[in-house]
Amino acid sequence: MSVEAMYQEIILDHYREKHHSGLREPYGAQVTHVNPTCGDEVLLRVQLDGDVVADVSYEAVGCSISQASTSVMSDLVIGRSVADALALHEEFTEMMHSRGELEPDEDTLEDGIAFIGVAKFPARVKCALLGWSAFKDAAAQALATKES
Amino acid sequence: MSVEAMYQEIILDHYREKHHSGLREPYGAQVTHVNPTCGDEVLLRVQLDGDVVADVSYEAVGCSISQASTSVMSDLVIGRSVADALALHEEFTEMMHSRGELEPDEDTLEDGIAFIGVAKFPARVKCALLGWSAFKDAAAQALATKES
Amino acid sequence: MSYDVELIRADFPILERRVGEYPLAYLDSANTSQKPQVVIDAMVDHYERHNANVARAMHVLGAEASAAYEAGREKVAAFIGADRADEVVFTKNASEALNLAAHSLGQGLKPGDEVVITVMEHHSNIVPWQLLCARTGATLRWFDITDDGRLDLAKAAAENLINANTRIVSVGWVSNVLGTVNPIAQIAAQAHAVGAVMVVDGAQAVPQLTTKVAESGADLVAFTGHKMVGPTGIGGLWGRHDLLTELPPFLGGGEMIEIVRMTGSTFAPPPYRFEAGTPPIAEAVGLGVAADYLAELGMADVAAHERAITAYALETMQQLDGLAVLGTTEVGPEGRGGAISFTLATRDGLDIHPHDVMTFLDSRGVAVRGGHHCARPLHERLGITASTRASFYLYTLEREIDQLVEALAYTRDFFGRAA
Amino acid sequence: MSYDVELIRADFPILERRVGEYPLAYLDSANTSQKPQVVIDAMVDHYERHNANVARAMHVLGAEASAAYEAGREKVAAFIGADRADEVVFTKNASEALNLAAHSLGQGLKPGDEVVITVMEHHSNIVPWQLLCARTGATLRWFDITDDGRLDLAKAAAENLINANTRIVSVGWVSNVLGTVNPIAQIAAQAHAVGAVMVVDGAQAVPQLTTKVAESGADLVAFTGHKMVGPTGIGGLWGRHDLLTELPPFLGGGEMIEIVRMTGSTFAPPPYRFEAGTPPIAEAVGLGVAADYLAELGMADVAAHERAITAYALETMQQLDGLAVLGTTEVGPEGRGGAISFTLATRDGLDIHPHDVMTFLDSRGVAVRGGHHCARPLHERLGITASTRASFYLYTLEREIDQLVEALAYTRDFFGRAA
Ligand SMILES: Cc1ncc(COP(=O)(O)O)c(C=O)c1O
Ligand SMILES: Cc1ncc(COP(=O)(O)O)c(C=O)c1O
Repeated sequence: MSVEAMYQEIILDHYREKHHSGLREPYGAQVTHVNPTCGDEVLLRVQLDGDVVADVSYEAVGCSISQASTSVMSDLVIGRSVADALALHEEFTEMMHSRGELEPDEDTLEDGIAFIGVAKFPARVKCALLGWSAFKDAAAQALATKES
Repeated sequence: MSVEAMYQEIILDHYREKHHSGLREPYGAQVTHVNPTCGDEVLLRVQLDGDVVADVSYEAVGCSISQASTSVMSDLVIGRSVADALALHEEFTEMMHSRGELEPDEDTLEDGIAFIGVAKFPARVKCALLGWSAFKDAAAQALATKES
Repeated sequence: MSYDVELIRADFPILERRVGEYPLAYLDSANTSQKPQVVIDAMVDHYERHNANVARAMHVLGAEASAAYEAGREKVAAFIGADRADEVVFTKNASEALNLAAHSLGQGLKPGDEVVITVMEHHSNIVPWQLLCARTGATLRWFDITDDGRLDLAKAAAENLINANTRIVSVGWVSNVLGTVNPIAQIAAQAHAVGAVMVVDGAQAVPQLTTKVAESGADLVAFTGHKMVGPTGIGGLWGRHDLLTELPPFLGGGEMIEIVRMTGSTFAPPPYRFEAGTPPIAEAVGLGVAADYLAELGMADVAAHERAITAYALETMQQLDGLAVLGTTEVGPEGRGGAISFTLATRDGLDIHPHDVMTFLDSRGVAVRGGHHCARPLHERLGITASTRASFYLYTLEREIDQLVEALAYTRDFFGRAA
Repeated sequence: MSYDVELIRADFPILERRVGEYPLAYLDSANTSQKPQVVIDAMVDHYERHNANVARAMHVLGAEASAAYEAGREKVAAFIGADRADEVVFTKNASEALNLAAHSLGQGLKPGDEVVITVMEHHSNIVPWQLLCARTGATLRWFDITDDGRLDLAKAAAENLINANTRIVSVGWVSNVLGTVNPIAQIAAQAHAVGAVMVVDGAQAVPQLTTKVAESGADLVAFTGHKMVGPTGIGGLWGRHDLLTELPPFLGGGEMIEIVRMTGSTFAPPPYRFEAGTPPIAEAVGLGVAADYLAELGMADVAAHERAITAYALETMQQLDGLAVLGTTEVGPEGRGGAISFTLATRDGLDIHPHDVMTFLDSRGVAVRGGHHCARPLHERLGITASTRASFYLYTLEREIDQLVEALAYTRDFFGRAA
């Protein structure tokens, strides 16, 4: 697989125009995740409404893969139940660790399937997972705060 | 050179019967020298009378080479002027660093020439020098105390 | 296939060396082990084809080097029986691992707190704790030993050695002098009962025993590459994941950070938090192959060989008049490892100093160690200043023991003749 | 013989590697350098014929290994221009050397005392001092930089940065990001005038410049083996002999002691006082050969080649629209070393992130580094989060620079097309 093919149009589009970017109020939890080897950082907020993800807002610096992936993630999880969103996180993570050998499900992952090519570049897998991990962490915290 | 030849009769005799061994009073200075890699230790005292080495007494643990060398040293320096004793230290040290290539002077070094064989065993040179270094150190300290 | 020492020796190029007219009998493996060709070759291949810095480099070579480095970690983790690879921190040797433990565990210590070690420890498991106690005002306390060289657990109990003030207990798994195998699980249970952390110096255990750190009772275990047929320049600290996660960093620098700001820094999760700077990359590759080499031989077989050769040595050596073995002479899984330290005297009772023994043995092709073996307090406890140590490993032959015993008899008689 | 890069490349087996259809252009030498065959061979010979522990072993192999280890020290000492071999302490890398400096120098620090570093430091010369200040309550202060990436000495003077409270000043000799060569002697004079100790991070200087530590003005200089064609797993701290003699130990363990007693221990003279445990023996052998290799090439010629290739790179790279070099673009002995960090944007102004640049370059055989290069405060100061770095060494060819520039143009245009 060529590097050109890995950088699908979808990824570059999301890089150029990040969806749901910027920090918004209110929020139930806020986390910072970092890829220490490269310095990519994301500050991410999650707001829940009952068990639905009402909003995800973020400020991120990093490569096109991490930025686009965060953008795609926000599209996918906003408006979904936390359970469904976390299931998507599972599915996306599994795809990224498949070394590109999994057949991703476009019905569930939508634009996320563009990252299947990235899964063939082990050095970049972490980039694609940064925003997703931050979301998982923040969602868990938001749930916990709610319950306590 | 064989290891058997290195262990000359003189060395073994001094090992079996260490001259001037034991700690005595009075003394002008006392030092402890250690060969940290092997644990050989010597606690050594020097007493000066004017600029003459009146006494050298010591308590030492260690191998036959270090013990015998300390014994030979005490024989050589007691009763000599500090300057002469330090000159002997110089001469002995030089011989030990010669890798056995120097022709030692029996008139000055006396029993000390038995250690020329040890000079061919780099790992053991430190052993032969332990007591001598302690003497040099203690003599310098005894001189300094006197003068101050 | 059964364990064939001659076949195994063919893997170790250095064992073909001769010392003058004698074949080399390398009986100093507790000091450092020799290296099989596969370990050397793996490092050569790494340098010739895959060398790059890890983690920070994401180009092809960087990805290869990073994968090789982490594969080394996984192999080592599997070999020592860790639950997860990220429980293994690479250090430069066992000493650094123990210093890391002392600094990170000891950061909050204060006067009144107690650290417990044993009188049979290697200096590397003594000095870091002495320095820690000097820094913090904590008190260092010691397990004594019995006359046959075992930890004196009864005396420790009587003295209430491990008590409510105990914060850290650090014990060697296998003594590098006496060969004693210490009851780690039992001591760990005592430590845990009072809320103390159990550190184990596994430098001599990991090479010889089937090690299952996760089941050992220990919280942290230090080990070193060069004693387990691996390269110099690498060692490790295994730690329970939840403990490592809590511990503050020790060395600061590249790779161990999360975010560095002028106002302060945050740190990466373990194991990276404890690996500042460029790690021993080629060495991790070599150590991984060393772990695989040992695993393929089978550690049960390696341990069985060690017991057999030690039993043979104890039996033949003790037939020598004038030779006295330090510590226990029972062999067995709970008995002793493969290091035999001893003193030697002439028939007329003259102690032959270990250096002199060593020099004579060396001239007859036998490599042993003489001195305090970095365990001076133990020697002081035994009332001697030094001993001679013969130590064996997976490549040791009975014929080498015979060569040792012959050389010892010759040495004794040479010094005896001088009487 | 004149300096013939093609001939020199034949010494480095890895440089023959290809990445897909492209020859490998390894432009990541500031991260780690490649190794000549002689260095690899020396370590193989050591393991296959001379391996033993040092100092503690006095048999034939032990004597050979000890002599080889100390010969490594002598070669390195000569190479860096030390007055005496025992001024060189072997560590595992430059980071450990800087941590050693921070712990040993910093033991007596207290609130009110100040430690001065610079905003362009590598994390390895930041975090140890942050941790030291956190331990002791001392204050960490920073040299700022000017817009062209040099230390802002005027601002420092105006702020009275180095003053009567200053205890330690630690500065990188050559920046691993900007390539800036810092005025060490001048800063050392200021430090010494107020009684402070001058520490220098020479990790990037020693491989590139003719280093004369004894004349540098520094009191301590850290360096690392893997960046100077030597192996991983070894670095060093040079120190003025009288200073080293005064400094307390850092890591405790075997080999660094004089007498270990249960009541307390005394320590060996330097360099041994600072080398706890089994040192990186084979690595010291390799590093000695690496130092000899560099000395034989001639460091003046190596430095001249570095300047020439850097000048060529600066010239050709700057012809690329959208590429902006960080820091100074003056080449010369006082100018800059051979690391060029830059940012890249498409013609319509989209920043192409260094990771994306790196991945594209990698696919075309060009190995560079993207990120903050362990210098996050510097990048923050420059108002960016990351950069791409190409770095050169004694084996770098102009054709590799051409390959880089072509790949950069291709990358820029690929991301531009997506507009
Ligand atoms: C300027 C500088 N200082 C320190 C270091 C740390 O060196 P090491 O990783 O070998 O400890 C590096 C290299 O990474 C460096 O470039
Ligand atoms: C029991 C024990 N602990 C610790 C060490 C230290 O290991 P290293 O020298 O590799 O740090 C050794 C070996 O010398 C040892 O035998």
